[in-house]
Amino acid sequence: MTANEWLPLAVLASSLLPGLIIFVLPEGWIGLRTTLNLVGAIAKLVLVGVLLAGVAAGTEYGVRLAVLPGLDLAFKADALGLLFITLSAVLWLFTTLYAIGYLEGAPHRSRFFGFFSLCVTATMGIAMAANLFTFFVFYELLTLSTFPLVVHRGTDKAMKGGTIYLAYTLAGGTALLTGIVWLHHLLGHTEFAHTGIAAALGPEQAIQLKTIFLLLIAGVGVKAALVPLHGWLPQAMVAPAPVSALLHAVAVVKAGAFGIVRIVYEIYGVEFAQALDLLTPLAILAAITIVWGSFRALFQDDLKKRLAYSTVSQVSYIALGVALFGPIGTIGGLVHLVHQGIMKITLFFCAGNYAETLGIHKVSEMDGAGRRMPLTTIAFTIAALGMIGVPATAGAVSKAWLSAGAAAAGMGWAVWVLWTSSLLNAAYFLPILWRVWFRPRLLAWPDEHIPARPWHETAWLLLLPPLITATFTLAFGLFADSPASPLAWAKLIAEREYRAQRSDAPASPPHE
Amino acid sequence: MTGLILLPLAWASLAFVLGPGRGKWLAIGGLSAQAWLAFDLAAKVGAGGTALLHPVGGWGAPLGIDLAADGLSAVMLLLVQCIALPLAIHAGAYFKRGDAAGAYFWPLAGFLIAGLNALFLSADLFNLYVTLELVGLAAVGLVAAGGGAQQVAAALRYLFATLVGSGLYLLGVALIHGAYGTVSIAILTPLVTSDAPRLVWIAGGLMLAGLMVKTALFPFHTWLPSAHGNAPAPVSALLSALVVKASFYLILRLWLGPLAPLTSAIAWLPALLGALAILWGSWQAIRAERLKRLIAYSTVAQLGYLFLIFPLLPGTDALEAGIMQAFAHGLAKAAMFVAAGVIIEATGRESVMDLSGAAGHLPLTLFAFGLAGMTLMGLPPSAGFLAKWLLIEAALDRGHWGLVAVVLAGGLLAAVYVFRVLRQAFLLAPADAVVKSVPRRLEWVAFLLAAASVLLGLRGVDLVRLLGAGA
Amino acid sequence: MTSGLLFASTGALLFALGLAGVILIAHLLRRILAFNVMGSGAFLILVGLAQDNDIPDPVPQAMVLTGIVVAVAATALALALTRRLHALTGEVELPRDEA
Amino acid sequence: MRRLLVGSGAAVFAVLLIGALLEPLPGGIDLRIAVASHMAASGVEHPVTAVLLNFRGYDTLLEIAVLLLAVIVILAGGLDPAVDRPRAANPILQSLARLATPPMIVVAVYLLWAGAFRPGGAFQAGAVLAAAAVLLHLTGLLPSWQRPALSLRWGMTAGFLIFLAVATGLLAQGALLRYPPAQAGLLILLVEAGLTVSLGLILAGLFLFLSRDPGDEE
Repeated sequence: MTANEWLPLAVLASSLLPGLIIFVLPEGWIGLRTTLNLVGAIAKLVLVGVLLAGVAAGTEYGVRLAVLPGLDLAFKADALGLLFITLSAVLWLFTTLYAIGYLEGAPHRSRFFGFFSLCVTATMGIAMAANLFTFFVFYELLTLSTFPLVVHRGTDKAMKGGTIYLAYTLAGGTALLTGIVWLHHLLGHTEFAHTGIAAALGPEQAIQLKTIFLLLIAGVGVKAALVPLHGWLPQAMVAPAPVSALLHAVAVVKAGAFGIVRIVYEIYGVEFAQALDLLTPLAILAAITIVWGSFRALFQDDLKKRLAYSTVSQVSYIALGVALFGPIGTIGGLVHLVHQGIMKITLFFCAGNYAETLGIHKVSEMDGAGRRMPLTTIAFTIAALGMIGVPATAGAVSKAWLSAGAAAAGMGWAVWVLWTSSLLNAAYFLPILWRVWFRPRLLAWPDEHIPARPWHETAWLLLLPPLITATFTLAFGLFADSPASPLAWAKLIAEREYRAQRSDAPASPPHE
Repeated sequence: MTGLILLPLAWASLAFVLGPGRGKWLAIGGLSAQAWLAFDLAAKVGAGGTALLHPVGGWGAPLGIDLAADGLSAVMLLLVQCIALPLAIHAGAYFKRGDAAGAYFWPLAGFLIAGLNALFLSADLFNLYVTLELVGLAAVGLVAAGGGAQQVAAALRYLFATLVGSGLYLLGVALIHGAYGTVSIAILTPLVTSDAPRLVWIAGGLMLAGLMVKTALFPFHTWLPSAHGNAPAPVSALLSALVVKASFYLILRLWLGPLAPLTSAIAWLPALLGALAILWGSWQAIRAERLKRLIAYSTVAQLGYLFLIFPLLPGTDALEAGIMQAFAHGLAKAAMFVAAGVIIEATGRESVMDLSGAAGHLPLTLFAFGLAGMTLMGLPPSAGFLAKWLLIEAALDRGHWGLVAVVLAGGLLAAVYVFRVLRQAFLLAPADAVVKSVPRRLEWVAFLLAAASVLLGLRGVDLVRLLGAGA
Repeated sequence: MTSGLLFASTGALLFALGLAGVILIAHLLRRILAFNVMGSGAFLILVGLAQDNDIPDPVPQAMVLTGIVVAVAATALALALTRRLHALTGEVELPRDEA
Repeated sequence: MRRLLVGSGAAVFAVLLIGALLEPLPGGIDLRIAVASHMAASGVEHPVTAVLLNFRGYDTLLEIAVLLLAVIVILAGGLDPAVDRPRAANPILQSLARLATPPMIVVAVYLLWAGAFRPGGAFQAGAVLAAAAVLLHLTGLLPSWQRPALSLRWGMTAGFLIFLAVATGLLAQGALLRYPPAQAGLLILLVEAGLTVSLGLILAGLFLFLSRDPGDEE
């Protein structure tokens, strides 16, 4: 086995093995558990760094394992996958740090961190899947490994949220499976390829291909929280804050959005999808989701619920970017995959901090929190402004490219959708900022756990992760033109995608 | 290959001689040797690509009895030994000294396993009847062992079902013998044609019906929930994982062998019953009050999948789907019953509603239950998922969308009853809960079996290859 | 009709009778008897069908002997369990299965 | 309603089956010739015994396993806890039973020996032995069996173990239970002798383990 083959497996193993060991660790072995978590997370970052350098230089990483005759579990680390891998690996490190601080003294931590690691392993598998079959395997693993995290608190409310989450995701998984087997039945394989593979079937199968597309998008759309499949996301906010971060930024909704990207670009091929008239309906669905999510967010008093509806809206920016035919829209969608993750994780970290430190769960309780917790609130502010799309933040970059993409694709209405959404974003974030910074505190905090001390507004492990991710939010906005920015990488992917389209090189099926 | 029959017969009878409660190490030693023999046989069959034949007594059919091992037999033998060995280790820790239920566990289990191995190797319809009875009576004995009224009643119900099943089968064999003068499968296969006399059709119907009763196919399943739901955990595991698969195997043998020319007309009947079994069994599992009864009804549902393949036979992936399902379900259900046994032993409660907090006290066991549940739901990367995949592909191949819908619905229903348990277990424990400590070995066996059912999903290709050998 | 066919037809009647009995009769002792009637029917068919002239065929006869022994074992087992049930509950019929 | 349904179903089944039985059948394989031609190599002279212990001896091996299994199941099911009360001894019956026992043993030995060339054999011989034991028990001379002692367990299993050992040993001949024609007679007699004793004990056990008064609690 060459290095190019085992590197993808090593990326999986760097979270799988620590996770499995953590499961069997006794609850009290905190030191070893923390060490394992961090060693795994850092090892993964190093491995991802190696992969990034390699892929930028044009190296191909891949490995496959036959599961059934004609059916392979196949991995590849390509530019698109690495975008997602890097995001998840980096955010995983911060979320782990945050979770260690957040769960200090809580019960069942071995179980929590075990599933946490499995969850990230599944995400890595999704990112590196080289065919739809492999994608599905890890997609379902992600469902299963997040369920125990969602219901971690073991309360009736947690259980209700968890059950709704399961009902949606398992039903979505069933639709996805149906689509995949059907496609596999028609094509004999489901390998991802730059120009897509569905075009090989020809126009007489158009109806079948459209039905399959519907099934596939319904399947991944559940996790991506496309309206009307988004119902689970606001319910799942009963989970502990690090899990919400995981659901909203690192793994789950991202997996769905990433699935949409893979399906449109590498199964159908963006030109063939356009020819089948699939892109416009997808764009409309994304647009509805964007507006509806933002609209619903306006009326939520529960902070995490408001953030959840915000996610519903923001993740569909990615879907919208994908559905805009042309490289500029692609770049906008892909870069938002990263930017949304960075910003939303900051917001959830901060929401967790308010809840853990002061017992604040509702927007109406936030008056004056900025003076009590200035650093947290600065991070929250940066991320919220980023969500609105204020210049110099990462969000502005995404929105600029998406708008340009919409214009280039001749879909002027999409630009209006983006503007409407930005206005709504402002409408539900700015009141919060107003409350925290400018309204005076009149009552006592609902439940103050951590007493205020100068420069120690809350535990450091809770404070550092949002500060760092908020810094990223600014950096990705200010230095978007740097070659190390997510934007540069998204351009690389788009360039490779559309160059392959132009050269008309047929994708070769794998079993020949 | 004879070792697989002789060894368990020997250790079973010696365990009886040794006396009540004894024979554990004899059994574990014997089963280890059997496991090695089964792998060796699988390697030989796989390498040779042809069936191995052993004429008992050196006479050869039709005068004598032939033993034959092809890929299908080899897979089933592997299944038996791979499940029986860990279960024996589990049972060794489960039954305490002086435990009435365990006093004769070893000889009974030995005869059961001998019967199963003999069944999977036999190529003679009458000899198969004797092996069926050996398996059936041993299974009844295991259910009844040392039990109270509930268990004895369950055993009796099971006994009558299995006797009716083998009675129907025997009558079929008698009619076949009357028509052709032989009971050798190999000789019969070319003799039976679609213009066979009516007697042969009746015989075929009787044999299949009898075996369906024994496999607990809906609506003949009524005996199963009480038998599997009342027996001690290692026994339930053996019965659900292996015993019902034996009669299914025989149906498959007949269907693909001598009865092949007669079955095309009725191929939809088993599939229809299988579909009803999936729906009804799942529904009952969703409603069941006791944990073990829930698992037992899940067996009813999971057996339904096995019968969905019949309209797809002979076709690509259909046989593979059935056997993959049999294998996956065997491992997973054994794991699940063992896990349930651990939970019940630890908490002293049997009801699903009383599981609250189990996830906190018995994380490994619950993890095993979850993994086994993955296989039952057909979620990747488990072997149950591969079975589902193969089944859907085979159904699409024939354009049978109805079967696809049943398979998918069954998976979702399974999710409902599996998560019904997991959800309850994740709830916070009531303050007055008392939990006994249980030997770790019990927990590990459940985990290993469950993990095997999942990991097999990554090596499905080996199983499919072996299955193709000598067919 | 040869004597063999007469045996076989009688066997068919007995089998059907026994089968109906096993399904319908609640009293366990009588149900066990019905099972034996059913078994005898199968044995009669096995021997009768093979007996198309006066020289008996030893193979089905041997099979029947084997079958009888198995039936004896099963009957003993059924009786033992019935006795056990009677000792535990005082009933000679199966209780209703739990829902 | 159920009665009517099952009853008419059974009747229809019987009619169908008899109708099918009356149809002419194609000539099947006739094994009588094969049996006859291999009699010389079978080691016995009676064809049914030849089939039972040689041609299809494997069936018989498993059949003995089933019988042994039945005893084990009965033991496993749990014996009634009630005390065994001595039956009212009837001196006339007792002396009759005492008188009958030796001839019954002789008959059993004869049946065993006769099995080689005429109807008879181990099962019949064992059944006579068991009948003798039951007779003794019913007249109060032999108490019911409380629990199987080691010697009794050996006794019930020995026949099967001998059979199994012979079957396994003959693997050296190339196949399970492949009797070399020269020693076939002797080996079969050895197996049958072992089986007679064990079957006698097993069949007696089926009765004597169960034959207890369930006490007064009812």
